[in-house]
Amino acid sequence: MAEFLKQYLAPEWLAYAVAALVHAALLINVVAVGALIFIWLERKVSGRIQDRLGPTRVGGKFGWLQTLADGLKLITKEDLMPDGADRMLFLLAPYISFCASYAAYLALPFADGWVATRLNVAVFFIIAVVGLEVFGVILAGYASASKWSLFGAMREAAQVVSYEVPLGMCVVVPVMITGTMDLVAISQMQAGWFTQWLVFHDPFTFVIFWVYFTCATASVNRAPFDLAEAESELVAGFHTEYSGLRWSIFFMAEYGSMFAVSGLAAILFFGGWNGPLPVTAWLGAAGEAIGLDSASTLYPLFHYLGNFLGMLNFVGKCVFGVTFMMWARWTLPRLRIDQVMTTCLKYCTPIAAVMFLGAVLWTYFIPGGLFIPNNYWRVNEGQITATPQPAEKPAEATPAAPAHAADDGRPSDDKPPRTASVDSSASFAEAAAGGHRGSP
Amino acid sequence: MDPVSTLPMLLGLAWLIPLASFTLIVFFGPRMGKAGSKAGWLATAAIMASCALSQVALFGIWLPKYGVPEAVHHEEHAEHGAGEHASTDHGKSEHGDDHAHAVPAHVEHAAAPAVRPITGDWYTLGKFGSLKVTIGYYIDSLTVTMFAMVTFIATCIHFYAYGYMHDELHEVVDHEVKLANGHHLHRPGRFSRFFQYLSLFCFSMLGIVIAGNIAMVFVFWELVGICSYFLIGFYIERKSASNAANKAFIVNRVGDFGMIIGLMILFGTLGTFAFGDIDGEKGIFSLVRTPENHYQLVVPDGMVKAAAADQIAAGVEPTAEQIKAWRADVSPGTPGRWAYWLLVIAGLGIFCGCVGKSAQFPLHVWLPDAMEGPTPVSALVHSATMVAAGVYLVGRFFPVFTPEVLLTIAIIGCITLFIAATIAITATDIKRVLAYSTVSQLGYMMLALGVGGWVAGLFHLITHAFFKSLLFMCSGSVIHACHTNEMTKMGGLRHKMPFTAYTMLAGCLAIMGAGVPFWIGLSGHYSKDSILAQALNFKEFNPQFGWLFYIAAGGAAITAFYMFRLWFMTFAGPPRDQHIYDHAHESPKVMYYPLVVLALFAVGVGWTVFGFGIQPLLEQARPAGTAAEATGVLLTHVVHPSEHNSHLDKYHVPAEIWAFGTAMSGFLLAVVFYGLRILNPAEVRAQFRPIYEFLIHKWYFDELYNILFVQPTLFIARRIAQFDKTVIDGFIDRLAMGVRMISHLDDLFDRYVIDGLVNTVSKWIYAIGLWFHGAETGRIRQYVMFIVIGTVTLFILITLYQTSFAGL
Amino acid sequence: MNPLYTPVSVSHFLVVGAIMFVAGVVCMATKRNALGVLMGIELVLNGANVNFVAFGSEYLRPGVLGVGLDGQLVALFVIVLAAAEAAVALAITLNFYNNHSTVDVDQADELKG
Amino acid sequence: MEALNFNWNSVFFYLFAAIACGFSIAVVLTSNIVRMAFYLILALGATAGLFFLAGADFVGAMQLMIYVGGTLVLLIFGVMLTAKGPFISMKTSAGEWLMGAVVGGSLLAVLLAAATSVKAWQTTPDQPAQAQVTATRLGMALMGARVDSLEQTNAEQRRGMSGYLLPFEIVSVHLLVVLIGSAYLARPKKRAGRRVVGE
Repeated sequence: MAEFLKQYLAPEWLAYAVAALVHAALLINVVAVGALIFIWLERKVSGRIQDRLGPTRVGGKFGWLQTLADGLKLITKEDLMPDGADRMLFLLAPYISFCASYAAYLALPFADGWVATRLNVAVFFIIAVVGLEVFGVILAGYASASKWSLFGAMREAAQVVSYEVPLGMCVVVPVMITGTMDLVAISQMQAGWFTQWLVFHDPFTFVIFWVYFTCATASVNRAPFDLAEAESELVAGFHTEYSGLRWSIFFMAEYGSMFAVSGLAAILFFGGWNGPLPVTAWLGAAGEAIGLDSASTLYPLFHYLGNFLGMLNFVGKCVFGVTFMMWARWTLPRLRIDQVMTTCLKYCTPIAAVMFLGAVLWTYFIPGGLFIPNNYWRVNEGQITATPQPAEKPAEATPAAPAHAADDGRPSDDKPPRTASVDSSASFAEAAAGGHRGSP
Repeated sequence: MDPVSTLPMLLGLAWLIPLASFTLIVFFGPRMGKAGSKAGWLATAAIMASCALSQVALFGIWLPKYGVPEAVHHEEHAEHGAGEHASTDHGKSEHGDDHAHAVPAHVEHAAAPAVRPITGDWYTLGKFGSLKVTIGYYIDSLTVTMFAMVTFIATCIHFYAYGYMHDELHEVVDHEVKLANGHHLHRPGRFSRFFQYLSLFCFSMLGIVIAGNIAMVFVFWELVGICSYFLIGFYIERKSASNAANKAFIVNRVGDFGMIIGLMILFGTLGTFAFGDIDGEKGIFSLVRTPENHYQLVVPDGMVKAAAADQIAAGVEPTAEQIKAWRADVSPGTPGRWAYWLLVIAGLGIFCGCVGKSAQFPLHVWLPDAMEGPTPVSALVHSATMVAAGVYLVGRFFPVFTPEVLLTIAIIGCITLFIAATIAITATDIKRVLAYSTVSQLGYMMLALGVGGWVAGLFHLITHAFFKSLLFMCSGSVIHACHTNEMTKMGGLRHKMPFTAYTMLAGCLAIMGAGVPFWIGLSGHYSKDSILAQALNFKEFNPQFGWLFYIAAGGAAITAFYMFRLWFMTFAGPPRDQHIYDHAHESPKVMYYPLVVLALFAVGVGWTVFGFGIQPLLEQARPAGTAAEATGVLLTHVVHPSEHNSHLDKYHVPAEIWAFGTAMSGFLLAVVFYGLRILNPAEVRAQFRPIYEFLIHKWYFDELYNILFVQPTLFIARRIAQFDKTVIDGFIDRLAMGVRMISHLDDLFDRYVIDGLVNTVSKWIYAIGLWFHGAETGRIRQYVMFIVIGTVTLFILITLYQTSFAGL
Repeated sequence: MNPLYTPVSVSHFLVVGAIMFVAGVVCMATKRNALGVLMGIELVLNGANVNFVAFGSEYLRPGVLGVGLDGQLVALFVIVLAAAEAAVALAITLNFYNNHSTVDVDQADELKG
Repeated sequence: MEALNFNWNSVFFYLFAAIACGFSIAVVLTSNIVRMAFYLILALGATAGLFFLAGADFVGAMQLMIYVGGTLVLLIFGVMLTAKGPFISMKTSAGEWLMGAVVGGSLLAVLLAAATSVKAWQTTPDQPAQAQVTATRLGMALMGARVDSLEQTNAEQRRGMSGYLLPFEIVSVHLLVVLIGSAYLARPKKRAGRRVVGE
């Protein structure tokens, strides 16, 4: 994106700034539009589950404007602030939690290459950022100077912090299998038939997905674990004192992190932007069949279409994840705080640990996946750990390295064999990534 | 039966049996029979066994094997005597110097020992370098006869003692002991203990006789001394008895002191203790009188080397010629003279021991006091055996004695003879009389040996042993009967105690030397005559020593007088104390049977029947070379005639006449005074008061010694004690006081200076500590502040150091 | 030479580290609230971490000169251990609070000498 | 005019540096403990950014996740539990402020002098646009295989580069122990009710 703008904007930094802004704007839309849809979707799903229709009359056929109505209501409401509250913290709290959940999208790849920043430690980054959201909750709870909100905040904090542990462990399994934390790489690895998806890689990963999903719902305070704003006890939990727009920001933050978490699930377990059928591969193959090689002018268009299709796949999976959460919310009863804690410490963590062990042993003994391993695994049988590491220096580096090694007598054999062979898509992504080093 | 192997075993056994009985009685004495009666029986059985063995040794083995060369001895003797006499022209000087050169052959033949003594070692106690301390034996006819005599007499005395000591079987009330609370002493009987000491004494006496080397002699010499101490001190509670025992032991020790000196000289120079040659090594006798120079007494090489030690370079062994040259040159100041003097002193040393033991002149004071012991003791120990040991030793050591030493022995013997005889006249205690008579008879023996009469001396020893023990036992039975020693309370006891009386009479006759001059006499007659003969012989050769003979003859008279004085006072005349006379009774059979036996022996032991007698037997044991004539080197004028000369009628006849005359005069005097009581001894006593006083106080010897020795030592002892008390104790007390004072000072110093110092220092430190911990406020923030300040200052210091010192 | 143009160097990072370090120390020294002290400690640790990372980063001090990966690794361990330390410190503070019902550091001076 | 293009790295460095230093000083200045906590969070978040800028992605992420996400949450818990009434903002006396300022100032002076004095640290060599540094080498180092030591030419330094497997194990055990310990320490006392001041 940045190079593209550089040609038009004189100062380089301006170009980068604008590029960053564009990225941010896109992501904001994803979050905002997502929130809107999800609120509506939530009402519909809960209705259907409770054998009622849900909003129908507001705006059009299925009451799809209901969220807009809510939004207007919230905007018009007066933003109250309890007098005992700590003004600054009270105001800042919602923005902190929103920023935290929004920051997660930084490293979330919607399609091959369509990622804000291709972080090498993307998975790790997302989990860290999701962890930050708890600050907003705590500050809100504290700042509103009321016992209920404080209790709500404390419970929320305890729950999120403790669920980070099993969450971390579940995330580690796919990372361990693919060998890298770079989400784009993970998704690329799952290209091909849906059997490539990691969830079907081995039985352990399958179970790990379900554990991941429970922890994810708990860490975003959804459904069975939503003690923070348990109406029956704590009125609205930490955001009881909030009203109006601030309250809606909290909600956007919540739906944002839900989307992010399910997105992560989609990438780690359901192959990211790769659909069940390797449609893009087929299209690519078909294109080459009819003489459409990468040099031709149409190639970027097709490439773009492929990615768009991928993005659709990804968003579909995310939405499916979110609906699943909503579905769980309106079916399962709310857990007590100690039950929440026990599920986390006595069920999730042990299961995650065992599954992790199983996954490790599995990948060690049976490098290939459960079903038909695609060529990718076979190629890399030997070097599970070796990531499609872009050589330090572009291609010409490899010949230099041996020479380099030779001249100072360093035995070359102890250097791990660098996998020069990367498939075409990786090189393209890497080229793109190389360019944006400057930006955060 | 080869004597060389059997004799030592036989005599050894005879010697050890008393030891066995001693040890048994020591351990089981009191439990043997009622109050130890069986102990007496055991001791007697032991001594009888050893007596039997000795008799077997003498009659069964020695005589058949060696027999008595009676015939050879006589004619050769006569011819030799004449020849010898003619050749000596009394040229003393030339005689002196050529005696070393070859002596006529016939003399040499006579000198050769008739029978070679049996010597050997039973057990080697220890080898200290060249010194071999062994238990060995030196057996010749003298040993065998002594064994026979000692064991026989001991047996008789054991029987006698069994009777005499019977009142020791039960509780004894000792009247002569007055306790602090005035009562008499009541003590349990000590019957077994008496026989225990007797066995020990027999063992040690036989030990002396059979001893093969001086060391063993010396050991048993001491043992005998101890036994006499025990026996004299049998009634230990009596003050007089314990004093007597001590006196006896100490006086003996004085004598032994001299003996040790002699011993050491002999060992130092000759390097060996043994008498005879034992498995190749030369004994003392063969070193002193080597066959090469015809058994003449020659200063041995050892002594010459010792004397010339200063001239011998260290480590260089002087050649034989050099030694011969040294020995020859006897002028004053030369090694030869020193060597001769060494030999003389060795002889004198050994003689000192004998003086002590046989109660000769200077050391005779203990024997009369030794009468405190029970009479069997006196009979056995202080008449026959122990006192005889001294004479026996002189006889055994005869070859080592030089003429000078023999002369001194003779003089000492003569003096003792005279003193003892004179004191015996005035003694009233029956045992005292006999004691002094023993001393004087010992003097006779010493005189005989001194004048060269080797056989005469020892013959008198044996005969004297028999009749003196007889006399003692008779006096014992008299005392047993009258319960008192004082003759002034006795009288006319012959009716009451016929056996004792008449056996005593036999003893008195024997000791007087009664007998028909040229025909027959009791045992004393022969021995005393041979002594007088030898004395006469000696007078002939050394006229200046004629007084020896005259005193000897006088002594014989006095002996006869006091013996019969004794006899008449006790047995003849009216009883002086009626009470005692009434109670007097004959001793039991067990006591007077030995008396009878001994009486028979006292009469017959002197005879030489069919060539067998004591004299020829002793003649066999004469040491090689002592028969020859010898003249002194230092006192060149002294010539010792050969003993065989005395058998010549020239000396034999006058001696007999003298002997008979003196004896008769003494006897008649006694008859006059005490027998028929014509003269009254009291008048004589009054007339010669000073002499009587002088004699009754035993020549004031006790007082003399008391003044000479006892008082000075006590005085010195007191002075030393006083010195010790005042000076040394004083010094030490002051020292202690000083130490206490110092410690006090030290304590003060310690308490104030050191403690003070330490306390103040600790106070300061405590103060500093207090001051410091003020800084510790407990506030964490200040600690952080201090840390930071610390780091900052550190930074600054290091940078300063880096920049300024290190130099950029 | 507008600083915004010139590349950032190690000493910039060191300055930031120093400032944070000093802020942490001063916070420890002055805050009377136990948790204030804890926060001071966190700041100090982070100051140190900045330095470590600065020396360990590839860009600021390439290869040879720099500390290489060690810097980052040490930073990692510091972070982990800081977490452990914070946990313990918090436990102690809470205990102290329970026992003395005050968090004021100055009152915890039982160990006064 | 030469290409007036910002060195984005520096730009963001100054941004994050400003935030970090500003908020750490803010932590010192405020007396309200909750504000302090909040400023601390921001400061540490900024340092995470600094780590990213210095190329230490993994460390930055760790910082965010563990430090800010974990430790500070604990801290906030602590603040919440104890921040009651008078303890929220305890004034420190002026004297101590002065003392702190003086000491802090001197320490700062010393450190800045040290930081800026070394010439070698002041210039950053312009290195070619390098490929993205991945966390792999870091992970390998943790596992004990120092991959980067292969490029290290200086034998001496190469020998100095050691694997971090053992420390990794030790730290994990240490964390376990600490967490159990602190959980035990802070367990609710049975007789909480009767806890009297100074008991």
